[in-house]
Amino acid sequence: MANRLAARFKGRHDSQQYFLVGVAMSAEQKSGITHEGDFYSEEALHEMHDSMLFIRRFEEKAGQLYGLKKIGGFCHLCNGQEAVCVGLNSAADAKDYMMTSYRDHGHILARGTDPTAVMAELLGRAGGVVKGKGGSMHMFDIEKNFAGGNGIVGEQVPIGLGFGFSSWYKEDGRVTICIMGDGGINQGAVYESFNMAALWKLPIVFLVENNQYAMGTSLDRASAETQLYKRGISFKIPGIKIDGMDVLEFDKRMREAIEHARSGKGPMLVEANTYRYRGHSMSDPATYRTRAEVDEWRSGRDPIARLQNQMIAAGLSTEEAFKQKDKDIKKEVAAIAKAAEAQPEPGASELWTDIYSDPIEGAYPETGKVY
Amino acid sequence: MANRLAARFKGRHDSQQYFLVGVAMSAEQKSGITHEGDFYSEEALHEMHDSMLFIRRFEEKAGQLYGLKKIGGFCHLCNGQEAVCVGLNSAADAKDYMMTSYRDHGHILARGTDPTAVMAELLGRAGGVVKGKGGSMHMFDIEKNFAGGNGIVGEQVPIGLGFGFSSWYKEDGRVTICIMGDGGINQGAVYESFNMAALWKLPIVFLVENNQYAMGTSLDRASAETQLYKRGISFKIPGIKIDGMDVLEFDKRMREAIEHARSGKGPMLVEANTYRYRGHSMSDPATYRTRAEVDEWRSGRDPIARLQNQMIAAGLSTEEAFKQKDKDIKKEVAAIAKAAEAQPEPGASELWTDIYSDPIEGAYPETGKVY
Amino acid sequence: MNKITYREALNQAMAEEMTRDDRVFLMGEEVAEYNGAYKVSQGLLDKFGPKRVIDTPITELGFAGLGVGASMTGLRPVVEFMTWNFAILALDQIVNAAAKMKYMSGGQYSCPMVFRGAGGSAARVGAQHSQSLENWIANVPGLKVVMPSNPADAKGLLKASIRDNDTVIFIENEINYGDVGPVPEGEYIIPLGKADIKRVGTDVTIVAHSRMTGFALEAAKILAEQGIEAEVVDPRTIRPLDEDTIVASVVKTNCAVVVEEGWRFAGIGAEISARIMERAFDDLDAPVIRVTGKDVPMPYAANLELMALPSVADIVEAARVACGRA
Amino acid sequence: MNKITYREALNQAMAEEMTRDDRVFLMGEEVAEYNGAYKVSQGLLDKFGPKRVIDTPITELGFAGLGVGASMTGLRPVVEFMTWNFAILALDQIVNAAAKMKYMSGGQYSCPMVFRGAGGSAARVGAQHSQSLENWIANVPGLKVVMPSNPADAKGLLKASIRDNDTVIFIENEINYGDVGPVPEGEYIIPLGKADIKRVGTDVTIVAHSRMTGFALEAAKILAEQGIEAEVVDPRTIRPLDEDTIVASVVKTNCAVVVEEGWRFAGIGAEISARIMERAFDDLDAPVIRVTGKDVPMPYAANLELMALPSVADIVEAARVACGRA
Ligand SMILES: Cc1ncc(C[n+]2csc(CCOP(=O)(O)OP(=O)(O)O)c2C)c(N)n1
Ligand SMILES: Cc1ncc(C[n+]2csc(CCOP(=O)(O)OP(=O)(O)O)c2C)c(N)n1
Ligand SMILES: [Mg+2]
Ligand SMILES: [Mg+2]
Repeated sequence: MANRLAARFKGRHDSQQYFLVGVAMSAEQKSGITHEGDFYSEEALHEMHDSMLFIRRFEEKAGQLYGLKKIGGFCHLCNGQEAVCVGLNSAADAKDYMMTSYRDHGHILARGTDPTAVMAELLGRAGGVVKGKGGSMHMFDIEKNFAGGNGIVGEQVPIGLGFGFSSWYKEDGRVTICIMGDGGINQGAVYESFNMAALWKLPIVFLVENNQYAMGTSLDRASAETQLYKRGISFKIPGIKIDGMDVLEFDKRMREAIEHARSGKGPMLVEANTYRYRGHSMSDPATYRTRAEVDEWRSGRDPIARLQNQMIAAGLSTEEAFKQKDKDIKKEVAAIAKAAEAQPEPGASELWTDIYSDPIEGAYPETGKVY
Repeated sequence: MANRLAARFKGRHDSQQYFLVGVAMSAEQKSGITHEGDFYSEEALHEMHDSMLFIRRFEEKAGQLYGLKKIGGFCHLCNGQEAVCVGLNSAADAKDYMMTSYRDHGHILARGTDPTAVMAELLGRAGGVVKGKGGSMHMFDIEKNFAGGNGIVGEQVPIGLGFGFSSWYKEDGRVTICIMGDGGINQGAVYESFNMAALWKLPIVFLVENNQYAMGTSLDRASAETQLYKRGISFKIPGIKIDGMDVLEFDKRMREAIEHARSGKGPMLVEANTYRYRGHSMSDPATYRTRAEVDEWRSGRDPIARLQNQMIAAGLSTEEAFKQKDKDIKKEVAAIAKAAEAQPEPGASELWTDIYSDPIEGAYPETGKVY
Repeated sequence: MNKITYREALNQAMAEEMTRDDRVFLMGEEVAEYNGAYKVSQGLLDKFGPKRVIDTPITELGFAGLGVGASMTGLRPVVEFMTWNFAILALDQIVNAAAKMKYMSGGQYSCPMVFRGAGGSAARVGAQHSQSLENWIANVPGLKVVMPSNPADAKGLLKASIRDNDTVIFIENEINYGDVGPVPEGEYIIPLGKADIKRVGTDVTIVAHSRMTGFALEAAKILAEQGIEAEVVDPRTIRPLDEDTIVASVVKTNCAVVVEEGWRFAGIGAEISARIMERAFDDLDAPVIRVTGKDVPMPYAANLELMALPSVADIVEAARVACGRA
Repeated sequence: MNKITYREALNQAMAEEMTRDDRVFLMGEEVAEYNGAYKVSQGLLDKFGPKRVIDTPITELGFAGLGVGASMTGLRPVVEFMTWNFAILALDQIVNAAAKMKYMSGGQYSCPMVFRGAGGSAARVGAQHSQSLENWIANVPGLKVVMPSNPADAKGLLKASIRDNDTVIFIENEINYGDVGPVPEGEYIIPLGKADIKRVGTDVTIVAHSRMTGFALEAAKILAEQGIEAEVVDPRTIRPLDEDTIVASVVKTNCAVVVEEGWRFAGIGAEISARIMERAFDDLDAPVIRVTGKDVPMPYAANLELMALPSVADIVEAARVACGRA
């Protein structure tokens, strides 16, 4: 699975065969299609599907391991939001920067980071993506240009501004995708960042994952303007709203936003409407939502089921094949968890490393032992 | 002068005679007017004029005393912005709350605070409005509902939110007028406050004194959206822009904004276009502005000259009378400065008072003497 | 006496004070409909309604300032930070507004309010959620800082804090929320500024606050088995610090250990250590020893986290060294 | 050696480092077109252009975070706070992001950058503009804290700070900006973490940083006239603290005074005092004395302000007491 995620839909660009999803096409039609746009290669569609499903099963496994107290602290799952993670990474380039909040498993997996390292991190193991030092909330992968995993709500937004600034400074053609929640968007630092990004026309896409709740607080109880894509208007940042439960739609429109930023037109604000199926974190029973509401999203708008239906309708797969795929992925995730669990905890000396790049002789680390 | 400012245009409401400013009227016309609206009593117009002129001469005196090193630290004058201070206090009720930044002399004077106490504060004297402890940037008058005088840019905005919240909580019918600068409006705390004020429909008028510069930074170099009254749109706060160089226009439109807030419709954002004639603070030569620009505002749009011309045109006064008035006010200000200077410095024990309301025996104040 | 949890004790304190004084209101993230992220405000929305128990957006600086402003009009806000880690965003309002308002306004305005919430580190929550701020805040004149270590103190001190006419920083401990202990019934108030001797002893003084008080008491038990009688002093109020009680204990034991969960550099331990030297130099047989959190960001891995925090064993060892029985 | 001002020394350090390394840029309020609120960045815009010398809106938290992010991509931001008082708004980015980033990311990302600006109190600027934050910031592992007391140190330490691969908190002193002193010509770097003995003496150790170093040197002159030879130690780098140099001095003099402009509670003085006790207990003839800013918000009135700040006379008196000649 590591490889599959790492490939990040490259099939899309390599394959010569494209399929219009949601419309069953004849073989003739299929072979006549050679351009991209609304069209996806069969391979790319499978990639997207499998990635979403993998993230879902990965999160479920994390939930189980949390229940078994093998994962500790705060653990925020993204079940239901997979289309955002995957669509986003289909739309973005590998060189683009990305950072998000503590709800980061899906994003780092979609970015292509080795899932075993992510699982090992959750378990606090030496082979964790940040050596077991960060845990669920602090996933980083510098090779994949994934800059966290940030635990203070809103904190990643000024940081993302800095990544965008860097691309402006270096003229490196990268776009920064800076992700926040519907609760996080109320933080003042967000507007300081909006203003600077717009003033200097930095290549940034601000992406709000509007999953309708910030912990137990529904959108309308925290925001005077609930159309979150309008939150940039006061700073002249154009905004669009995308269905975050439709991976293809999300991919397509996100591409436009990224293109806007990359072309030098300045930042863009994207609101992705989505939903988290689970509670805020593992300790949250989520009693603030009605069963009916949850069902409406889960059964009516599930991004994985939607893509499956589209692919079946397009003759690209069958229900049986998807069932088999699911079994395979579950097995794969189980194996990953097992491999991660088998890893040792970090060595004791790790307590004192990674604090300074240039430690000063005799001064760092302080051992804390003075008697 | 203390009394005059303290009276705060009560003439306006008491008098039976009103005059339409800017239009010379016959005695018949005058006597026919008995309603308010666009009409002001003669007394009220004189009050407004005299108050603006008094503030200007007061600030000039403060500038002089600063030059003589009798006033220290940071000292921010409001010459040019008098119409905002005075129009605002004509529009607001005495019971309404008000707070602003460090550029606070004009506002506290217009609020009706004893000018000798304000001058004594600048001089660091015992009779200062805050006992000499605050200085230029920290003027407070609880009896006049004037809550500072705040030195951290933007800090007064969440505080104003709290005053507005209090009125909502107590249902006391007050409106809070929370003043910030065109630089201050970029602070994140402002948007946190906008959101809460709008969400809970608090009775607050946010007033931006747009004097075109934040220190040496012109509006367009700091703000992506330079139409500052639009800065609340993303939070569903309606905004209006008023000419802050026209005291009558400002008064009138500010009344509408205050009425909006008082009637329970929630906050409003007012942008007052104005200009500071002097540098940012006493140490700023303001070389970042062209002579022509300054002249355009000073000669073309000066709020005092404008009102004088209107009143002369309406037959309410003459150039000679205004000259005499100016002489009187200058004398008055000189006497105030003299009286303030004659005051002693605060007593040494004041160092240790006003830190706690409930000091704890043996613990406060720490004398700082341990040997 | 009723045995209740630390969490319930805090809840009772707020409920009683809100009943007594309708100027008191509670505001913060998830305090109302969710009944508190840590359930400290359980039931308060039902009891007092949505005007007095208010959920805020996630805007710490904004709602801290709201509290400051409201307190200046005579209301009595209790502002909850979900944890004190997030209050770093709000420090300007706490330190530059609340703490200085009375002084700057020449005594005209004061800010009678409580900022409260969980401080220190919880379990396995990593670097950004495990910071102790009491030393920063206690540095500032104009503030009072209270940190209860058990349910009775939690209740009595929170009631006193809400009644206090100054700004009180009330730092709870997440791991203590479930602790059970006896709490006197009826009106029960503990004055601010008084330390409490949680265990009497003659051989070594251990000063420890918040969660570390419990660690110190456990260490004292172990030390007693080894024939060392430790006196455990819980300052309870960090600012003002009840220096007299601490010094009196050291004068008796002639040696001291100061324990804190936070980092060592310019921590509470540094302050107490310096004061003990200043006031009891001639009574000291050995240098005061500081047992503190290690000088590292908090790691997530279970083994590393354990190493980063002060342990009971650390305190035992330090106490033995301090009194010359290592 | 050239004699230049503290301000010019800082300016040279930045200009030289920006010339050497085009990853270095300067950002902050009024740093570009206005040439700096205190003219520290005079001429840099002209020299390096608007891409490398950037005026920001008044949004401390935002542009501090911008610096953090930019540093994570390999740039070398120098972020100026007009004064450190305003940096309280930005502390979350400094303390929760910059300081912890390397640890949280398992060593992948680091934040090689400098946050700099004027700290402490200037003259008559009142409570909100007169706060010393070095004790808060030095509390935090992951940060380095540098505070130069003269032009030569200012230049050599700022160059070292810009080259350092960690986040350096560089706190200048507004009142020192105009001080003139000799600064070596050419490439001149002072390694971080090394204290400097600014005056050799045998009778009493005075530890003082930033503006207080000058006060201590003046006090030493007066003490010398009274037959007391004070050794003045300037830590220069507050974190890491060059404990060895301080302790060695105390071992020689057997007594010490620690001076700081900031408040006493859990200040730098507390830390140094505690460390001296820990490492030189048996060498101490008397308790370490702390001379600090008074425990009050800074008042505006000239007479009160003077009383609130440590004075040369305070230091002289404390030194006499410390060495038993009061
Ligand atoms: C500054 C800050 N305040 C509060 C918290 C506690 N907290 C963690 S997540 C969260 C809700 C965030 O909601 P949202 O931004 O919608 O993101 P979601 O969890 O829905 O992905 C809160 C209040 C925090 N981590 N940081
Ligand atoms: C948080 C903060 N940052 C910086 C400063 C320094 N400073 C004081 S006034 C000022 C400019 C403010 O401009 P504006 O808001 O337009 O108000 P004006 O001075 O024009 O009235 C700055 C940057 C400060 N006092 N507080
Ligand atoms: Mg959400
Ligand atoms: Mg301005």
